[in-house]
Amino acid sequence: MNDTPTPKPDLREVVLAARNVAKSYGNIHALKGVNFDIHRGQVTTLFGENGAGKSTLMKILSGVIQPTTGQIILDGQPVSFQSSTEARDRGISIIHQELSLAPNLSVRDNIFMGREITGPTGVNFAEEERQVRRLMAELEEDIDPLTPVEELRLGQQQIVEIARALSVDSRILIMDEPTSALSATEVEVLFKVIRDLTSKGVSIVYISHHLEEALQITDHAVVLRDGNMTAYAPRADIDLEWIVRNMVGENYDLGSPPTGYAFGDTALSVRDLTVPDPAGGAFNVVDRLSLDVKAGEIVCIYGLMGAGRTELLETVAGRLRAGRGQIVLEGHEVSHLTIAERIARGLALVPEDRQRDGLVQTMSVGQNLSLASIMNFTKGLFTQKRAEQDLIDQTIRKVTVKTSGGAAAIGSLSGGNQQKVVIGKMLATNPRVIMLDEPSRGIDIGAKAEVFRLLAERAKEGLAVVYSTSEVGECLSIAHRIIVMHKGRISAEFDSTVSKEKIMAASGESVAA
Amino acid sequence: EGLISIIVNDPANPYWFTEGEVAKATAESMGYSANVAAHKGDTNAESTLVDTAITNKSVAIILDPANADGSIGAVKKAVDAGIPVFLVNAEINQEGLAKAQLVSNNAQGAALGAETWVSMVGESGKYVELFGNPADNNAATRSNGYETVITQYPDLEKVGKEVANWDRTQGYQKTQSLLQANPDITGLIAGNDEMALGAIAALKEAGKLDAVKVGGFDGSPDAVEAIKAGEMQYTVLQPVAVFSAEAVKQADSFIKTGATGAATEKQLFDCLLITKENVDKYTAAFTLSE
Amino acid sequence: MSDTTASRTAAAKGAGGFSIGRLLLEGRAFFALIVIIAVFSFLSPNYFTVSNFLIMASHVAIYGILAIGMLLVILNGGIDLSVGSILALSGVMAGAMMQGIEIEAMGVILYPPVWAVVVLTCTLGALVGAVNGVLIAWFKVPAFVATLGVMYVARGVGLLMTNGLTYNNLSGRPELGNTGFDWLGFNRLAGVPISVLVLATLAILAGLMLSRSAFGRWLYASGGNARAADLSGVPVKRVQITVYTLSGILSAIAGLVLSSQLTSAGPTAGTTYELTAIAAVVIGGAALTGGRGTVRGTMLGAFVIGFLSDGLVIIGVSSYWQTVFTGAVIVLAVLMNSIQYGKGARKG
Amino acid sequence: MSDTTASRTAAAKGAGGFSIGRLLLEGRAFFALIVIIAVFSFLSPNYFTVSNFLIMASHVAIYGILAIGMLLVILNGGIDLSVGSILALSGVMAGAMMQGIEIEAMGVILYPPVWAVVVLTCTLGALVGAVNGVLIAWFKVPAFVATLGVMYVARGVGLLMTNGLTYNNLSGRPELGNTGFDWLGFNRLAGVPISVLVLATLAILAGLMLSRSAFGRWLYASGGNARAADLSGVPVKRVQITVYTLSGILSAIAGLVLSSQLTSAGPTAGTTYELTAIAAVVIGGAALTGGRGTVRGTMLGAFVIGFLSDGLVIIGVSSYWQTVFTGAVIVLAVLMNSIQYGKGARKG
Ligand SMILES: Nc1ncnc2c1ncn2[C@@H]1O[C@H](COP(=O)(O)OP(=O)(O)OP(=O)(O)O)[C@@H](O)[C@H]1O
Ligand SMILES: Nc1ncnc2c1ncn2[C@@H]1O[C@H](COP(=O)(O)OP(=O)(O)OP(=O)(O)O)[C@@H](O)[C@H]1O
Ligand SMILES: O[C@@H]1[C@H](O)[C@H](O)CO[C@H]1O
Ligand SMILES: [Mg+2]
Ligand SMILES: [Mg+2]
Repeated sequence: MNDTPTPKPDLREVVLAARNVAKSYGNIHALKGVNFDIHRGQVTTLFGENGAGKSTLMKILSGVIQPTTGQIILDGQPVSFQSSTEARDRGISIIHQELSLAPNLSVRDNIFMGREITGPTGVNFAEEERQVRRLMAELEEDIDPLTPVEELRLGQQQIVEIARALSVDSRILIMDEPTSALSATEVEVLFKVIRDLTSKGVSIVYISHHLEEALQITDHAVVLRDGNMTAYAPRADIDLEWIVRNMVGENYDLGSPPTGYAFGDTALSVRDLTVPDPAGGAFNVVDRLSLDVKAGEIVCIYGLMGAGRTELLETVAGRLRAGRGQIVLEGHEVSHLTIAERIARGLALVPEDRQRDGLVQTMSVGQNLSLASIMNFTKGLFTQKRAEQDLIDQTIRKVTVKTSGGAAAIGSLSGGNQQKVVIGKMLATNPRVIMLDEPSRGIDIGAKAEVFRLLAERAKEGLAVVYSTSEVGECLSIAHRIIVMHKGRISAEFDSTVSKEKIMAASGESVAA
Repeated sequence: EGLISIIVNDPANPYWFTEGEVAKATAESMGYSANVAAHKGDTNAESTLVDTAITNKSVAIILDPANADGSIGAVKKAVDAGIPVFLVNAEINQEGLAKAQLVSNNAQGAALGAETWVSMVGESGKYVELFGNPADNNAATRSNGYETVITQYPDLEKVGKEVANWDRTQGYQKTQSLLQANPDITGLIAGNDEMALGAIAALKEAGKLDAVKVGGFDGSPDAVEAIKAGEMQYTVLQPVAVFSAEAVKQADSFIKTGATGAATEKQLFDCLLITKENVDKYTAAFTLSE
Repeated sequence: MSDTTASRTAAAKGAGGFSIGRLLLEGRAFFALIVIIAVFSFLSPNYFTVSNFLIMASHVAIYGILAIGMLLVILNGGIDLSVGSILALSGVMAGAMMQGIEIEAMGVILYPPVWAVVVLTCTLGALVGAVNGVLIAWFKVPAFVATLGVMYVARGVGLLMTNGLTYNNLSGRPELGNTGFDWLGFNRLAGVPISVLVLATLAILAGLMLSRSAFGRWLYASGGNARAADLSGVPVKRVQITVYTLSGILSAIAGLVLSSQLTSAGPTAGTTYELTAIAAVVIGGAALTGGRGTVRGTMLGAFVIGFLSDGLVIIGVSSYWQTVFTGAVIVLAVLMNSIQYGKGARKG
Repeated sequence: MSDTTASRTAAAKGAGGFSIGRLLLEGRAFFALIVIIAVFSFLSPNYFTVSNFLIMASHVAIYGILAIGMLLVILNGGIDLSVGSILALSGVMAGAMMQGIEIEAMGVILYPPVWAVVVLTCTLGALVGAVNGVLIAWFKVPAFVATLGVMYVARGVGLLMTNGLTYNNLSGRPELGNTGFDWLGFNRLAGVPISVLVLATLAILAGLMLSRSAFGRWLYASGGNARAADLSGVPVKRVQITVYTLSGILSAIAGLVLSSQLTSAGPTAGTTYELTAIAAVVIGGAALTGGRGTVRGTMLGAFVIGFLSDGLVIIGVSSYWQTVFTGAVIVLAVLMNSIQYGKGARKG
């Protein structure tokens, strides 16, 4: 395939470019000869499906990995970075898609990791702390520099990653899905920072699966597909339709609430659920919350970060212990049951953090997919290989995981495909109620549509679906009912005809965008 | 002439090192080839080494048994395979298996040592004892021997007894702690030289070496040095060089004539006393020339 | 971190079947074993004989049985330092029962039959192992510390029970109906020592459990990512406790086999065997971080260590040099892997 | 996994200063130490005396010095089983130099002065440690295996060098200008044994390094998440090699102190000390998964172990019971922590 379009000449100076860059892992060709330009003081957005090769290209440009063939040109000179440090020294820094923080260290130490400010008596902690406070102020975040990173929420950890990249003062800043765990307000702040940086001549590469969001700051858009560059255009020439067409080749639709059937009985009923702060705070992260979901019904939970959605879902699933209240599944109280027993009764959770809670990195794709339902194909002492293989193949097809097969290592999948594996794993348990905590995090628009379509289909068959999201648009897709959470309580409840603005207002969010 | 397999405890201890080397040298001087292996006190390792000796078609095994009870099976295995076994240094609690058991007379040596010790410490005062590895019969034999002699002097009071596993570092640290609990002791008697040497280091550090008399057991070169330096009062020499060589000679005789030439299976070799007086007769490791 | 990539290939086939091609690819332990056999066969005419291989295999049996239990524990992301002590305690316990259990109140001495001795001893091993498991799973004591503590306690209890002495007469007496204990250690079936058959049986069972049963999958999963396993409905704590219990039982079996081989049981047996067992597991390609490793690899690792140390004795290398060689081979066997997969490993 | 939350508090203050409040909160090791001192002081009038504390501290010194090196390695996510062997090899090396180095070609015997002996011995320790580091960082050999191998090799080399014998006369002779070796083990400054001062100095240096230097940050970072550290430009491999080298140097220093105390150096010294050192580090709150732990905790851990075992000797408990108690206290000291932080730990 060599139908790479020739970039239109751009008046702005190209600071960093990839020329015919290819990267192979064994017989997987992640990149097949890509040209890519980064212009001074502009935001170049990179779009593409999961597994298209976006992260791979960015890792090459930032020195994390080396291309199999092809050239990197910095300021007109060919360069070859042996490490990310080398690239950083030349002014290129990157925010990785997967968090790369040391959980045991404080925010301050993570931000200055590997570039400590030292003085005659060792590290100048005071100066580092001052700079961190300044960065946090700039990002409008209230994160104490001395908090250990492991005590931060995922979104806050992402902020730390961003702060770290900002602290370097680089000329070229690559952001690989920096906002997947951020709230709309936080995204706004980030965009402000980005505009500020570009006006100072910093070049930005921005990757996101939130297409509309990304369009707000794009100066140029580049689309990758299957390791090839398939399209390139300046902001003036592109719109959502253009991106989607070039990305997946067809139109997409997140769907609408499935109709034409009656809801069944109440499948899940949560009564007066109260969950004390697991970190030991004096407040309740979930506060006397009640919620009923009927069989066949799809409920979306919207909320800002820290609203307590994750705690709610994890408590219902059995990971966290409730302080008070009942959880009733199809008429049976399940609060005293273990996670395994709840899964066996049909209550499944797709967790928020796929790396930490979703995947077993040492196991293959197939073994991950079958993990939660293994008892379904265990007869007597042994598992039935054939039955397992069938289930794996089916699930791979149903949730459209892009992989060479069940035997592939889970680490070889792109982020979005890993997410699909986690969803597929829980769907394979044949649940009566499925809860998905931010299921669309990091998955591409096509996959997102597929996941939603799948959920809608299963709902028609009587599955009760609860999912949380931080993107209003996702609430207004397949959900029959939208619940807004604020500080551990339900602050509003809407049907599917509600407007974006109303939802956001109920969450306590400023309706800026 | 064939291979003689020599299995000793742990050649990291000079005593066993000498045991193995003397046996090896004797065997080679008689035209045999010889291997020295070490079981380090582990009966399983010992059993493995006996298997290996069988595999290697040894004509005889010279063995320092790891455990008086635990080594019986290993000896039986060799005997069943038709290989004569000659035990040195320690006994097993069964007769009729090994062709010979050559050990130093630990009871006699302990009595000899204890008497000397009393004569140097005096007939009254407090003392402590360092005990060897409890899995080794010799530890108890020597301790009992000391006990029998010293209890005849009612004014000698034993205020502490610690296991130091034949080891110098443990002897050092245990002695330091014993000194804390009993600062006024005037004597220390040890089950072997290594522990005694550790105790001497501790006493030196505490500045009490002049006040406390130390006795050892084995006759190791380091102990002899300490006696020369006036730090140790005496040691009881185990004639390990003698009985190791003798074991090989009896093995040779048995191979060639079918009899060891000794009257009994158990043969005790009397221990000798080394003090400042005769220390210059110590001519080689574990050898006192008369 | 470092061995992630290196052992990926091995792990990917954890569930897969047996194949010569794979075995050769898996490389290191297998290759090391071949080299060891070749070198010693060249150096001594007594090495490459059926009888010697059988004897060496019976020596490997003890470490091999311990190593199977250790593998389970390591797959789970833990470690078990107490195996040597449990081995000794079990042996001593079996010894005590063979001598007869005196029930003071009734003035009788009970002589349990051998099968009862075996069952009770395994139960003891299971109990001690379960103590490890409970400390680790419920009380959150790090495995290294919990099993280190139990290692000392079990050793001390063994010493206290026997006062440091060794039980000698384990053959039982026909008139007491408790003969047969030495069967394990002395008998042969079709020329193969029973201990080797015991090892083979246990290895096959463990292999099947790991590759074919749900429990095996749970074990790999909870070793790979305990949080994810937990959320997938894996009874993570139960798996953990089971794994240490199994390791305890296997240690007890090793203790029975050993005391049967030696026809004696002492409280100091098995000292430092935990290191040998761990070495076998790691040489066999398992990752100490959990989630990766196979029974086949572990068995190869155990044979590498056993065949090496017996070989060194057979050719008459001095015990000092044996120590040096053992260390060098352990490192080399594992090193080969990193060279072989060198390119891939660089990234890890 | 399990101890993540438990040691969170400890780790968070890695960089922080010293405070009594924190110490009390940190709990376990400190509390265990207090209990031990209280119990033994009650049981024996000789325990709670300045002279006994100093002697006990001088015993702790050996383990404590090893434990500092072990802490560095464990913080880095590794383990060092070779410390006991390096201790022995270093002692033997120092012993050999004190006896004079014969240079055959020139027919002279060199008697290096004590400072040179100390420097050369530490260099040796550094070299052996660097071998560990290189095997682990460059050749991707898992730390457990690499240091296990080096443990055997170093022990074997020590035995070969001395032929199993012990170097005895380490005091040197005035006419050779090499006196002073026993200073480390015998002298006191203001009544405090030099070995204790050496320990204190090393602990303070290590503490400063960990809490104040960039290297300390790198160490915690690469132990916490090696990949992230690498991506951030932390020279992960260099840190790893340095850490093992430092552990080697500290083992050599422990070897010097020990042989100075004993005025003799033998190749079997330090056997199983690695376990004691690891136990001290873990009792002191460090996580074996890396990234969490402090020098202060480790020192407390070392004192817990040392004060316990000396206490048992002073009150005259039998050696078998000593074994049992040691195991029990190791577990209990760590257990207390999990009970104390029980609520928080559940989530981990
Ligand atoms: N280390 C690796 N080994 C094998 N294959 C890999 C590896 N890293 C990436 N790949 C493959 O390369 C392709 C591109 O992956 P990449 O992570 O660049 O996708 P992406 O565009 O960033 O996707 P996403 O939107 O899901 O993050 C995928 O097919 C992926 O499976
Ligand atoms: N009333 C409160 N006061 C202070 N902090 C609170 C309060 N309620 C919640 N928090 C903080 O917010 C956290 C809840 O975050 P959680 O991740 O559950 O929210 P979420 O809605 O799932 O957000 P996310 O988008 O990150 O998934 C708590 O752990 C706590 O730190
Ligand atoms: O008789 C020997 C020596 O005393 C040695 O020092 C230790 O072991 C004993 O068996
Ligand atoms: Mg990506
Ligand atoms: Mg959440």
